[in-house]
Amino acid sequence: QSVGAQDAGFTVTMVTDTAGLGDQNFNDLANAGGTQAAEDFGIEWKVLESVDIPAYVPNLTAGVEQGPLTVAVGFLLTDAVAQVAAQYPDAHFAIIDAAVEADNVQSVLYREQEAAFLGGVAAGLMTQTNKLGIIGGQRIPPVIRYEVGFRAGVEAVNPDAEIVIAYADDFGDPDKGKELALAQFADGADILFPIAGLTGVGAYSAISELNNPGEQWVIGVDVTQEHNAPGFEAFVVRKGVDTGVYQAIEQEVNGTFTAGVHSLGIAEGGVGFEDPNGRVPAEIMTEVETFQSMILDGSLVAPSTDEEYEVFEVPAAG
Amino acid sequence: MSDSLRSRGLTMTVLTSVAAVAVALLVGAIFILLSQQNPVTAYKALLEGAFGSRRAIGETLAASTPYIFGGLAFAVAYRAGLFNIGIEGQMVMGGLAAGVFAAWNLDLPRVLYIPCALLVAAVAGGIWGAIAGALKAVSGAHEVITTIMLNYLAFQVLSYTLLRTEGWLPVNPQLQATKPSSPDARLPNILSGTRLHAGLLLGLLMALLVWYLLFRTTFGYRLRTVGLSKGAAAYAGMRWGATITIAMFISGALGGLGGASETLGLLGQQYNAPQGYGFASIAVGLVGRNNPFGVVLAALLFGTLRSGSTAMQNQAGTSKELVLVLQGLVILAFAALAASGRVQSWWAKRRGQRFDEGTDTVGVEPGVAPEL
Amino acid sequence: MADFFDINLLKAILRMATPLIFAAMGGLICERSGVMNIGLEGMMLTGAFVAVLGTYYLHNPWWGLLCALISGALVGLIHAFWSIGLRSDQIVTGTAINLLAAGITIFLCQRLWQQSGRSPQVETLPNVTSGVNVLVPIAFLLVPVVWYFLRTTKPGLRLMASGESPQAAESVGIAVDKLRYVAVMTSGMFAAAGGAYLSIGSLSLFTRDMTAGRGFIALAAVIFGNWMPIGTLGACLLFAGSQALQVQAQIKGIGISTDLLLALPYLLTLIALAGFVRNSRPPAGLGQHPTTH
Amino acid sequence: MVVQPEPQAPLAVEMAGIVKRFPGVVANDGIDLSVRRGEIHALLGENGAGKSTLMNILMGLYPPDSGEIRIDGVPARFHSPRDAVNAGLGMVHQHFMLISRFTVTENVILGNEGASFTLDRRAAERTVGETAERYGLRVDPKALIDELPVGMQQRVEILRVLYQQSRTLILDEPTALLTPQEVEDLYDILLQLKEAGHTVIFITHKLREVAAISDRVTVIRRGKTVGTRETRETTAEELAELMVGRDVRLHVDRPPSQPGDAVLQVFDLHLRGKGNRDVLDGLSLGVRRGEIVGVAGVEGNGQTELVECIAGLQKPDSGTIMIQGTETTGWNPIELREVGLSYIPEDRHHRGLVLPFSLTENMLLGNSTFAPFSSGGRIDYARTREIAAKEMAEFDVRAPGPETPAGSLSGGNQQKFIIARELFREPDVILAIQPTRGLDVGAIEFVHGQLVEERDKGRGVMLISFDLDEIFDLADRILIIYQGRIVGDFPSGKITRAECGLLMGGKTIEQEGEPIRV
Ligand SMILES: Nc1ncnc2c1ncn2[C@@H]1O[C@H](COP(=O)(O)OP(=O)(O)OP(=O)(O)O)[C@@H](O)[C@H]1O
Ligand SMILES: Nc1ncnc2c1ncn2[C@@H]1O[C@H](COP(=O)(O)OP(=O)(O)OP(=O)(O)O)[C@@H](O)[C@H]1O
Ligand SMILES: [Mg+2]
Ligand SMILES: [Mg+2]
Repeated sequence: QSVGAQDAGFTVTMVTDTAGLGDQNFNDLANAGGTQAAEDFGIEWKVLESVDIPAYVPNLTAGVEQGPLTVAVGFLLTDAVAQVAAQYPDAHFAIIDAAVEADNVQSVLYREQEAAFLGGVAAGLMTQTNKLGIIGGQRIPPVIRYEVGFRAGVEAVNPDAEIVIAYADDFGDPDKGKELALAQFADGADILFPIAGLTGVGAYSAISELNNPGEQWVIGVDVTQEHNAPGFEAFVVRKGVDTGVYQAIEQEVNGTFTAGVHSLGIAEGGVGFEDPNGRVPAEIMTEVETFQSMILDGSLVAPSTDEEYEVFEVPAAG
Repeated sequence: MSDSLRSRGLTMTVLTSVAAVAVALLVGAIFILLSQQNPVTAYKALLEGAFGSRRAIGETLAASTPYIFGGLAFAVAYRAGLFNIGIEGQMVMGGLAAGVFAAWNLDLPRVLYIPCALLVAAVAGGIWGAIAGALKAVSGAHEVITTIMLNYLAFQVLSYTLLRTEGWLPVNPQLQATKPSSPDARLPNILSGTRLHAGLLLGLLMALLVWYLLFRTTFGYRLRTVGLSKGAAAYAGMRWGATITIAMFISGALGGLGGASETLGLLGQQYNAPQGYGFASIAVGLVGRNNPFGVVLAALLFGTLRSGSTAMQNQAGTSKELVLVLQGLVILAFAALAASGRVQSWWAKRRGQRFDEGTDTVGVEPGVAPEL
Repeated sequence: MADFFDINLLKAILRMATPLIFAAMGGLICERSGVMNIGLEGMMLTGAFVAVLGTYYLHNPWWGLLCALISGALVGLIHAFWSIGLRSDQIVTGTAINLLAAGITIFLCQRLWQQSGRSPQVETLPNVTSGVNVLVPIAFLLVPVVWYFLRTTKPGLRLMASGESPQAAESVGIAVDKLRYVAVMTSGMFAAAGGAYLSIGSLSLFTRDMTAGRGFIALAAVIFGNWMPIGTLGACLLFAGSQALQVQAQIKGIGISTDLLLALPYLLTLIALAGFVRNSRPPAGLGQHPTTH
Repeated sequence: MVVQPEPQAPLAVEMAGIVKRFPGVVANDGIDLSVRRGEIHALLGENGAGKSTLMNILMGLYPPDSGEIRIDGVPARFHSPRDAVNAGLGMVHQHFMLISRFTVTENVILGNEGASFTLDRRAAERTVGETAERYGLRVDPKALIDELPVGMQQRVEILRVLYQQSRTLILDEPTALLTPQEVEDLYDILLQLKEAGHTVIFITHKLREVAAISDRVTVIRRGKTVGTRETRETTAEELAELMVGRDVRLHVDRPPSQPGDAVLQVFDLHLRGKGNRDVLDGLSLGVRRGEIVGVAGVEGNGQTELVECIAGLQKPDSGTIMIQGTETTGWNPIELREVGLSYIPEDRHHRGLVLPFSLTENMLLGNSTFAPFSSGGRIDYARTREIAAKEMAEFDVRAPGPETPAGSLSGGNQQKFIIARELFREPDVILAIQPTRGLDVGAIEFVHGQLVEERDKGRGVMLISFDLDEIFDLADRILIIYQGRIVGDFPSGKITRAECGLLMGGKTIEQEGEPIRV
């Protein structure tokens, strides 16, 4: 679908991976950013969903042919972007969540681990049962960054809290997500961190079904999904996919498009810890803020891979 | 006179086929209208996107390639009297095997590496098919069910291999794919500026081979006899079990090659996603009346739908799932028209008459060995 | 390990078995009448979607369920018309139904709610106890009902006769084709109920391809259960068990290979079909038409 | 000709000018039939004459293309068997219409379960049992059809008809599968039914049965009624002539045989069938060059198994088979063809031909791996087509051309084609089982002529037939098969039809046949 003033300057095309729109999360967020930009800059914004993997390249190519900038949303498009970018050196590309070495590709990477770390801190302090649950979609890098960041955060404030990790091997099976969530709650976890796209929606069904307000929480990932289970979202670990897309378009409009890796963390406002409904107790919030300042002044570097996680140690709080 | 018979059959086939596609597109138009888009622009976009440019044509041919393999795979099994629903899984196994083999970067010369990779794929797919054949031969297990089960098993094997075997196999769990194939194992591009690769030629070659096998060799005769009359086959001393097992191996091998042609040709590596041609392949076989050359044409039709759908989505804003809808409609339309003989009998029934229909199935004109 | 097999695991198994049972009972009725149905998956998916559709516009999940049942019957009608009326290949028709359902549902999602991947949230059917939706007991009740129907009723006997030998059935004046139309449409309704359980029973929305192959597993269950209601129920529980175990094993950190558990239903079915389960015997007239001679 | 219904007895069934066409045949071509209430009326006609079709029409399974039906004088138009049953008709089909996985009771009540939605099995079993009692049909209502012998299964069919309260019973070739003893029992049952006031239509093409059981007989030939007679006022000869349209006793005049050395020998063959009863029980026989050995017997006494063992379609449990001195036990059909065996099968639609295949392709059946049809795994279709065309001309196979699908040929022509193919490779041993089933006289004569010709070329022919006439017409030596073994071996002329019948029925005859020569 396409929005924006038709007469306006040029077209920007977003290409999704096979998951496609509707996750009310990653892809929808990117779409939101583009739609916003379309209104602000009067460009035309188009989304091409990929019916399968072979469709990545033709979709990207279609994007190239109808506009100067093509936004590839998702780690899985890495190779396709590299391929098409090489084929069209003077076209501009932005890829979210992946790094592509090419001087016409802007790789927008997020330091999810920073926000996830703060989320871990908050969760580690909020848990009553001293048990936390992670539900992953598939263990791809962005998910890993979330996971290890969160675990590091928890350990930083509550070393003896237990973290139960379960993967659905699927970003699109909410019923399975729900079963995982129910099992986690039944197992005693009281705060869930679903990093699983549509599968994560199942966690919200689970918690609203159990309906123990104030005792069990789910953490919003990327963006709030409070509407899926009103009153049960403890806080949000935000990932500004929308801003990433928006900024890329903005640069294109102002002719300031720069290739290379754009790493967006808390400092750049790319990710962040948010408590839209004021459910995080004040003292815990202050804890979170101290760690946030440590991340900002570089005295704390949240781990982003299993290796970094192994060697990670919390610096003595200054 | 037999020739006139045949040519009449042929024109009949062509007519019904065209009619079926037309019907399918018409009903499809209703859906496009439903989604408040203009069918005319949509279908124009489809043609544009499929044939509008050199690259479009390349894309269409590239998109048709896997259907050629799939359709052939289905046809071979069908001629032997088996319904191979498992082409999806056989493609996965073939693609995975080829992907891993090609990613090993063995220092083989191109002329060796590619054939070896293809062979590996054919064997992998073939075995996956032969399992279903053997099960039917041994315990009469219905191949439709076994192949469906084998599909899901194949998907499990795929994701297991890609996610859990990093240590000892050339896979990249993060990307959920095999490592990129060695350039020496890649099928060469055959139309510069497009993604069209030698897989197409391989497919056409296979069509030729399958035709020769089915209609010119003693084994082909045996296969077709077994497929049409178990009793007559036994009478002529043809071993049913062995024949269907081999037939399923060939069918699976063709599927495996299809997977390999995607992995080594189009994508360069095997991802953790079924290629998704398996079920459409049934339609390709059906639409192609399980005749190798018919299959090639049907594959072009389906390839066109697929490659055109990108343009449709882009220019007419139709949903990407429209391809599936159109494919489904094409199948139903063909099934109905293939049954048109039976349609009459059905009307006749309504009028209170009765015909003696065999339990024959759609999609084959048995007996007639098409001339080259 | 002590708390491994707890009430929650049991509930999980019941929940995961529910959609399978609905679809499997549908498949059983259909195949017992002599019509193959690999379109179960598509029928489930349709049901899942229409259940949400109905609930969304009629603001009541029960109406949603009703819509789902009707839609299932209609898809069944398509399958029946093609494979009985037109005598075209039942497997081809089933395949077409699966493709169409996958396409059309997303298609309408986009058309109606401008989101291609999923529907908005809707109200769900009530739970009877915590974690057990009202459809769960209904599914389990369906099994004895089907059993009773086949075993002790007149139409049941005639249905099985049509499945065993359409010729014989017709020769005693049973309207085989009519009977099969009804059977196929019924199987569509059951399958749709299974889909509805997923979308408005367990969850509260429709998502792309949310049946995720459960229709095929249900079909496998019918075969694994040797076309008998009770056996089929057993198969459903077995398959659901292996899924639930696969979830539980992760949470409880038990050293069972989750990959193996994921593959279990398919492996078991293959083994069963390989003849290790004795006298696996499909209806003799499966896929045949009444031909009077 | 239209039959004038006798005034005194009311007519139970009247069929007038019935026409029914099938693709390729006119099965019924203006048939008239009138059956009196309370009589046993035989419907006589060769295979393929149109008897079953006529009765299927009467039962509402096919609608007639034209013609009218009256039941008890009331015009009737049946759209389904239900209607016919409601009109008091019931049929025991030539091919049994039983569901093998159901019990006797379930089969009997099927379609006639009564008003209530649920079934009361107990009650049903009781009534079925009682009905069985009343007519002396001894069957266990709880037994599974699977486990019943053919004779019993037929009783179940009859039982069903009676259970439906039918006043008119139609039996389509009820004796085809029965042993003489079972036939006798059946006669008793039918007479009982007649006593009880039922009307019986009895389809057969065996003159003896007409005489034995019927009051009147209507003869059908190639879809037309050729006459109706009072049984006691007619003769077998007259009926035979009506049936085949000319003097039958056509003894294929042929010179006496000059038997040579043995080409086919079978020693002590054993084969266990299902329900492990011995289908073949120590069977031995021999066939010599230049003779036709006729194996007489009631269907189901091991003939099919015997042939299939010799032809390599089944493996005997023990015993030896030798062709021209080489042991061939357990060889597969191809190998057997290599040593000169050829086989004209019983069932041309499911064994002898691949109906959808063209005649050219059917020419390859069993020959595909031999020269000149193929070489090095490659089939020479052009050559095959030539051969097919040539053979078709030679054997007078009437078909548009070698590309015609075999299924569109009439049975006779199908059969001629099979024989052409089977003789093409000049075999030494010819197995022929029921080679003229379902053929018209012309075709039969042709086939018989061919077999004699082959004999005179010095080939060994083994002819198996359930039709004594055929055996007595052709065989130089007559073997009688009973329950899986040869119970008699006579030069033709050394045994009478009657004696033969006794042996076929498991009786013995005082005069000893010569010992079995092998
Ligand atoms: N359903 C059918 N479709 C086409 N032809 C048929 C059909 N049924 C019978 N015929 C043909 O019609 C003719 C009459 O068949 P029918 O079975 O009535 O003969 P019949 O007298 O019963 O022979 P038999 O003694 O072998 O039973 C035969 O040529 C038969 O092949
Ligand atoms: N069950 C059936 N279904 C369809 N067609 C049939 C069937 N039985 C027979 N036919 C067709 O009816 C025609 C006559 O078949 P049949 O075997 O009775 O030959 P026939 O009547 O004996 O002819 P002929 O005089 O040559 O012996 C053939 O075209 C045959 O294909
Ligand atoms: Mg005949
Ligand atoms: Mg008959």
